Amino acid sequence: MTGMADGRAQRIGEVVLAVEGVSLSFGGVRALADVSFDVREHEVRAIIGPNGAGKSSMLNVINGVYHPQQGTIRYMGREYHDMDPHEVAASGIARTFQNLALFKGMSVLDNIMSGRNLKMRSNILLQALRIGPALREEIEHREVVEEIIDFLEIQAYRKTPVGRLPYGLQKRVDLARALALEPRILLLDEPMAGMNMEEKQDMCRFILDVNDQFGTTIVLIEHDMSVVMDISDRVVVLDYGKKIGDGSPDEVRANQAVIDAYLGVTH
Amino acid sequence: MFYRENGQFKSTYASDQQMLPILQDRIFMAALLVFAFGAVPFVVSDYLFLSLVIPFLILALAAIGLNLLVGYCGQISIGHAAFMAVGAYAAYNIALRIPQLNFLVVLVLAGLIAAAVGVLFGVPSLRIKGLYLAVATLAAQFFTDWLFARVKWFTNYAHSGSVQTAPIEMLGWKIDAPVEKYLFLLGVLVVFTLIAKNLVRSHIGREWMAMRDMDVAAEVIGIRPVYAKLTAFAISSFYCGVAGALWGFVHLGSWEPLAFNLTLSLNLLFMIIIGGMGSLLGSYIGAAFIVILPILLNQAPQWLGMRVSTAMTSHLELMIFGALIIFFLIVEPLGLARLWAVGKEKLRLWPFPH
Amino acid sequence: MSEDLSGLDTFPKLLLHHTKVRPERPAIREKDLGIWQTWSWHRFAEEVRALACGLAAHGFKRGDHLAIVGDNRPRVYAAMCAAQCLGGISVPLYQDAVAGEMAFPIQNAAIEYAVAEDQEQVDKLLEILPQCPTLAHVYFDEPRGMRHYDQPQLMSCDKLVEIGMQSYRRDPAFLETEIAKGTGSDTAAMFFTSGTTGVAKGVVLTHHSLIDRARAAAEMEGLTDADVVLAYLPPAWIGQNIFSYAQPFVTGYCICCPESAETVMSDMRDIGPTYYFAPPRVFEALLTQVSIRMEDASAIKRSLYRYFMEVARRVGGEILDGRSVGAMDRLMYRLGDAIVYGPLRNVLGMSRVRVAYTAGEAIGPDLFRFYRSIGINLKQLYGSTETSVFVCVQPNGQVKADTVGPAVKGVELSFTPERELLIRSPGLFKEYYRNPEATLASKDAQGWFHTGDAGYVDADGHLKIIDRVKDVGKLADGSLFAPKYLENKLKFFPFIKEAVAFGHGRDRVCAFINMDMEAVGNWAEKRGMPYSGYVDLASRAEVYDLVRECIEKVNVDLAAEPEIAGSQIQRFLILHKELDADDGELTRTRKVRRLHVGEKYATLLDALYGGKQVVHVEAQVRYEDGRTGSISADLKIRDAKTFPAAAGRKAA
Amino acid sequence: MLKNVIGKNWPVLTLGVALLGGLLAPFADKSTMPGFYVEVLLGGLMAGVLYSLVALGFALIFKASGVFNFAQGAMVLFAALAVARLAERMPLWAAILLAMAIMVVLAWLIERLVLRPLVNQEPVALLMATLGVAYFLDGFGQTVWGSDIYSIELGIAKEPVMILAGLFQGGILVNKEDFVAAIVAAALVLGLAVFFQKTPTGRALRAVADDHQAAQSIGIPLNRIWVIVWSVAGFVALVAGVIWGSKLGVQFSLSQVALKALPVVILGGFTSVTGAIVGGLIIGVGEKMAEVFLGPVLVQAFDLAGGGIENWFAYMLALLFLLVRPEGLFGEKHIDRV
Repeated sequence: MTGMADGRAQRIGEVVLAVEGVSLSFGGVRALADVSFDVREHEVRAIIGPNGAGKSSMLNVINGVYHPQQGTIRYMGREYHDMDPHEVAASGIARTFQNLALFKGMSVLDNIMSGRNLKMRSNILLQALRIGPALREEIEHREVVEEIIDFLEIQAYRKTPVGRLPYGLQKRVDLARALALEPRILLLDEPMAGMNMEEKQDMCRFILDVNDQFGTTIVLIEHDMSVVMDISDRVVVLDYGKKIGDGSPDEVRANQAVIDAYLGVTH
Repeated sequence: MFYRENGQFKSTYASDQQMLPILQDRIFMAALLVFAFGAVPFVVSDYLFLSLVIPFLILALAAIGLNLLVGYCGQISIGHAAFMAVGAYAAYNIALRIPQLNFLVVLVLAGLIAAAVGVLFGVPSLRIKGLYLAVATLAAQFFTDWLFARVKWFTNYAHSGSVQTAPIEMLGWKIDAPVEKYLFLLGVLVVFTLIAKNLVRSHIGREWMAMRDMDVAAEVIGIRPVYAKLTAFAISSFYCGVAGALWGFVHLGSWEPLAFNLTLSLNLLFMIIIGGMGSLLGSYIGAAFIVILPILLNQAPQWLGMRVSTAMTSHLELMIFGALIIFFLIVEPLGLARLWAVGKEKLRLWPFPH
Repeated sequence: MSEDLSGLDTFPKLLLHHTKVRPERPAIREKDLGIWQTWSWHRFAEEVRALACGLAAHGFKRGDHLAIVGDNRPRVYAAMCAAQCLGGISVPLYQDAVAGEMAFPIQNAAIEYAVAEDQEQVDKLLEILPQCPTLAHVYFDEPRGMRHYDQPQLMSCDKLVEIGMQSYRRDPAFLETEIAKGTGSDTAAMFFTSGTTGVAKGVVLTHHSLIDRARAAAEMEGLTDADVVLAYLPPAWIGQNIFSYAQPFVTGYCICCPESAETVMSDMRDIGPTYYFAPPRVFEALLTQVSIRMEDASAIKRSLYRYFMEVARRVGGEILDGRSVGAMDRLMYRLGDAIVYGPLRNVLGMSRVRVAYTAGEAIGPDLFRFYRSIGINLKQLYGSTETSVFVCVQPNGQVKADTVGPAVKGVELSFTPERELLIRSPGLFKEYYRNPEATLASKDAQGWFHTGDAGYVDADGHLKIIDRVKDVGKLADGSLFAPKYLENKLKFFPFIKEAVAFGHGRDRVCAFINMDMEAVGNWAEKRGMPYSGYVDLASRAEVYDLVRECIEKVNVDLAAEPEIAGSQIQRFLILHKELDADDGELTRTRKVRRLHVGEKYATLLDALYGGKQVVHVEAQVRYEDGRTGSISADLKIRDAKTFPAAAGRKAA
Repeated sequence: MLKNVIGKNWPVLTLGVALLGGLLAPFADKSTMPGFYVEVLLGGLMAGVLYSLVALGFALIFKASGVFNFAQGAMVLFAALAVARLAERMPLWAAILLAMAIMVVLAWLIERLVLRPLVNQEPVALLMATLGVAYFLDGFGQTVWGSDIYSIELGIAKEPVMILAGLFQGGILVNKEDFVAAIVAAALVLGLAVFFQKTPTGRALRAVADDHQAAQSIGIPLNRIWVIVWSVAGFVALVAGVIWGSKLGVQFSLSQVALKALPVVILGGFTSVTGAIVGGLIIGVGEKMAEVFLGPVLVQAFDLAGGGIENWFAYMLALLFLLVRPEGLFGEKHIDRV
């Protein structure tokens, strides 16, 4: 494990994503208040905080589901404003969801394949006749997807409808679908929520492997500190929409504000 | 039970992704086609062709069209007869104004025009969902109803408002006899079914289903809602347009403005509910069901030796349709096609239950 | 077999032969990335060549040993052949063995080179590195997770292949000449038998012995390169090795490697092997599954199933053996085949099986008949690592549930006065590696191998095995006591997974029983019997009664065989945990280590004979995830009814 | 200040302007007599009130059970038929009471047999279920009550009366019955509005509408609420049925009337009672205006076979409206949660 951490530490690079003074509110309700932090290439960046701290809102802002009233997001130097989710995805940011957002009506394979659509080019006519490029494309992307299936060890469920899978596995499929985008940055929304210890360990392993083998930058949300601390390089702490801490796991652990925020928060 | 899958392993993705991966299914499908093309023409009477088979084939096509939109892309439409109407009148006018054009070309053009109109009425789907969209599509229904009833140009100034089509002739083949009509329609249907099947198992199909199952997630993985929804509308309307043209030219021959009214739209909807949302097979089953049921209701009393007024049968029909819709939505939301699929699974696992 | 293989006296030579005769025929298929990736003989040979050249470049030379630890993978088999190309010896090790168990073979043969499938295996090898200083090269196939390993001994197979290709380009002739140097009398492989006694021995087998036996059996069954085998058991076990290495090399047929352990069943359904091998426990597990799944079937299905299985039980075997049965029966069987047996074979993945073998231990007669009755040509064979497997095989048409068939061509059988079976055959092993006394003890001057099995040849020349000679003991009153024989009879009941019988030198026979969690659990649920877990269920009075009935049935049979009527089981208890290879209670091939168990559970044994009704037990258990915990329980002890010996009839 | 007011509400404003324009447009043509104009306006308002009535039925049910009740029209027809046929055997008031009872039973049956089994299905499924209900009711109603054209006699003189003769020359012709009907309808609409805002049941209802689970958790019996709502919807349908019936005669086409109410709820916003009312008036007036003033123009321009634009005008209006303000005039915006 430490060996791996070192392996990562050497490769951490420049800032790729910077959130600057983002504020977001629904009607009267304030979800985020002037939040700023940055994410460096190849690092594992955690956003933690008690339930309702605005973590998910933060992700939704980053990948364009919500548009903040104030503040900007700078991605690879370029500032983006009111980008729609699919544009964000196209620019190399993928994500998973807290409460599974898989495509219930499709098989595991199709769910992951759908993550490849951005890279599929053949036009409708070719698809309709399923000839030449369209057919080749289907096969090429199938190959990529199979690599991912192999990577996340879900071979046995390839053709099962996702609805029939146990929760833990569905989480894995969700991750697989995100990986299919070959993202530069991967946003994980409570990847370990509702998992048993063993599943959590597996998920940690997968997250580290992704970061390690594909060099993917990872931003993950958790409300349960314990898991996050040993896999992330830097941690942002939100509470009631405000940033109350930012730094290495140890610094954050020591941070009084954080401790207070977490007092009484059950795990 | 009939399945013997040992040794049917796939060593290439192409073979793994083929339409019917299981040998026994391929055999069955082949037999079915041979039967449909080879045997049916000799065994079925002209009456049955005209009253049952031909309407079934055309409605199946329309149902497939609607299913692509509602069942696969999850965009509800209560006004799809409108696009059939567009197709029918487009074909009528094209054939009328450019007589020398091959009918197949006319069909395609009619479909394209319907597709264009479909996209137009699909635009609201970008802002609104579910119920609101239902109303938007109703607008299409009422508008086209009015358009073709009132704008004389479309009906070539026929004072009755109803239009007459010349029998179809292409490449010297005069499609006149019921059997010929049947074979022609069957050919068209097979091709269009194949195309639909290809679409739904290509990435466009996956984009539609993604939209249907979880639109936010779909957009987050990079699917463009505009593209996904409008293509669905376009292709769906294209299918209905073609179906409409066929309905007019092959089935009706001549029709009044209200031949494509709300009732037809609702019937299409019922076909895919009863047959099965998101299933091409379901479109067929549903169409068959909707075509056969009224005829059964008309015949049944006589078999039972009862005297029932036509009014009564039409009321019964309404009631039974209504009851069935509710029944299916409650008991098997995925329709008869689902039952078929389950049965097939059971046969594959036979003698085991699961 | 049509083609002429004379002069092809080593596996590498056979490989070259196939690359000439059938370069594009499949040699190995592996379910990987969702499809069956296929290696033609040509491609397989290239892989072997690259690996061999690579090994040579790293100094691997004639007589060196190559340890191979991994599941069934093309590379694993390629590695075996690569070692043999260089005149080396492949030493496959059990991939499910714990690190400690790997130390002995490596030390014993002072092994320098090892091929490991993946991170898991590499970790084990690294763990024992301190005890095995000789181990200098470890090549891993699957790079996943290996990125941060920096031990000098490690190298990926891909790298090795690369190196091999380079040195091959430098000197293309090298390997050909190396292969040419090999002769049949060279050692081909070494298999470590965990041995029921516990001390592992390295069984040295030559190319000739393996090839000769593989060919004899292949000819007998008429195997061709059109046959297909599913390789799903440990390659380190001679049983799997002969079917997935020796015989394909002789006949050129294709072996298929499943995607993963949990997909074996579906992969088997995909592939539909034509030639199948499994130890009885596998067939047993399958049958248990079948009956359990049928339980949930609709009433109509169940009655259909019951009816036609009855028909099959009556005439299925005869029809398979080609004996004549009534037209009506034949018709009914046809019908049954269409709606029950056929589909059943299909879901079991056995539609295409021409020949299925079982061996390793005795198989329950009912179990055996079941498979034959539904049209699967299941046969028993007798053999061991020391004999390159094939000693006796039941020929088509003369299959009996209680024998293992007549001797295969080239094999001589003989018996000692103590009924110990002696074997002389071209397939006999050369020696136990660096263990002359053991070799001497089991292989005498005349070249007879002392099997240690007690048995006899029946009227039709079929061999029948009763038990291990050393286990055949005597009760205090001097009457014969054959524990294995009892245990097998017990294990034939679905509710009993394992049984350990004691009685040697004692006044009566007692037994430990291991219930079958799946079957008994199901039985309990059917009765709406709540239970918290294994220990709880095992201690239920109902379960005890269930087991007692089984035991008493056995006692009835035993009573009918005067010679061992005295061995009727009088007292028993149900163990609080499953006997487990990891706890040293079973061998890797899941044979009970009776002595070890006896010592480990001495207190229980004393209680049994001490006439106690209850005994308290504290025990260490090792969970799947490696953690150990202790469980304590009060085990009941029950008596079973025994029956007066029926006089007259001769013992079977 | 002003700027961001506009910024927020520009769609509504533009629409308002458009409507105003539409209202004033006729005066572009000098020949338009103010008297006639007002007459048309009033006619529109009266029709509008009736639309509101049916729309209210939609809004109620949608608010309380999230169901888009396509069967509203069928209920109108059913109720009208019931009253018409019963009135042949008994005094009108009795017939109406009895019909009301029947509608309650109907509501109960629908809740029991359709809604409960389909609870927390997605809206589209429920919509289709109500389609089924609509079909069933149409068939059932005509089977039970017969399928000819029947009439309901409210005992109000049908002859037109002249009002405001002083104000406009030629005065304004109003059908007395329409007038009464409009009054009744208006009263009913107001009554319901009050019922929702003030009575406990009304409040419970709104609670259910806002959040089913929450409502249940504080002990509001969902199923009973639904029965109530559907009964109220039935009642509304009854009134609408009687009024329309007495006006146009009771016949199958009545069930189509409800289709007119769909654009109304779109315009007003599904969940808003006020919306239903205002929307109804807008549609009513707009439609009449279009029919009377726009229709001829179109016929002229494109040489149509007759006008009849009222068949789609409402829908097109709603459709355009959807594009600028999907949540309708008074409906609340919803946020996608992920």
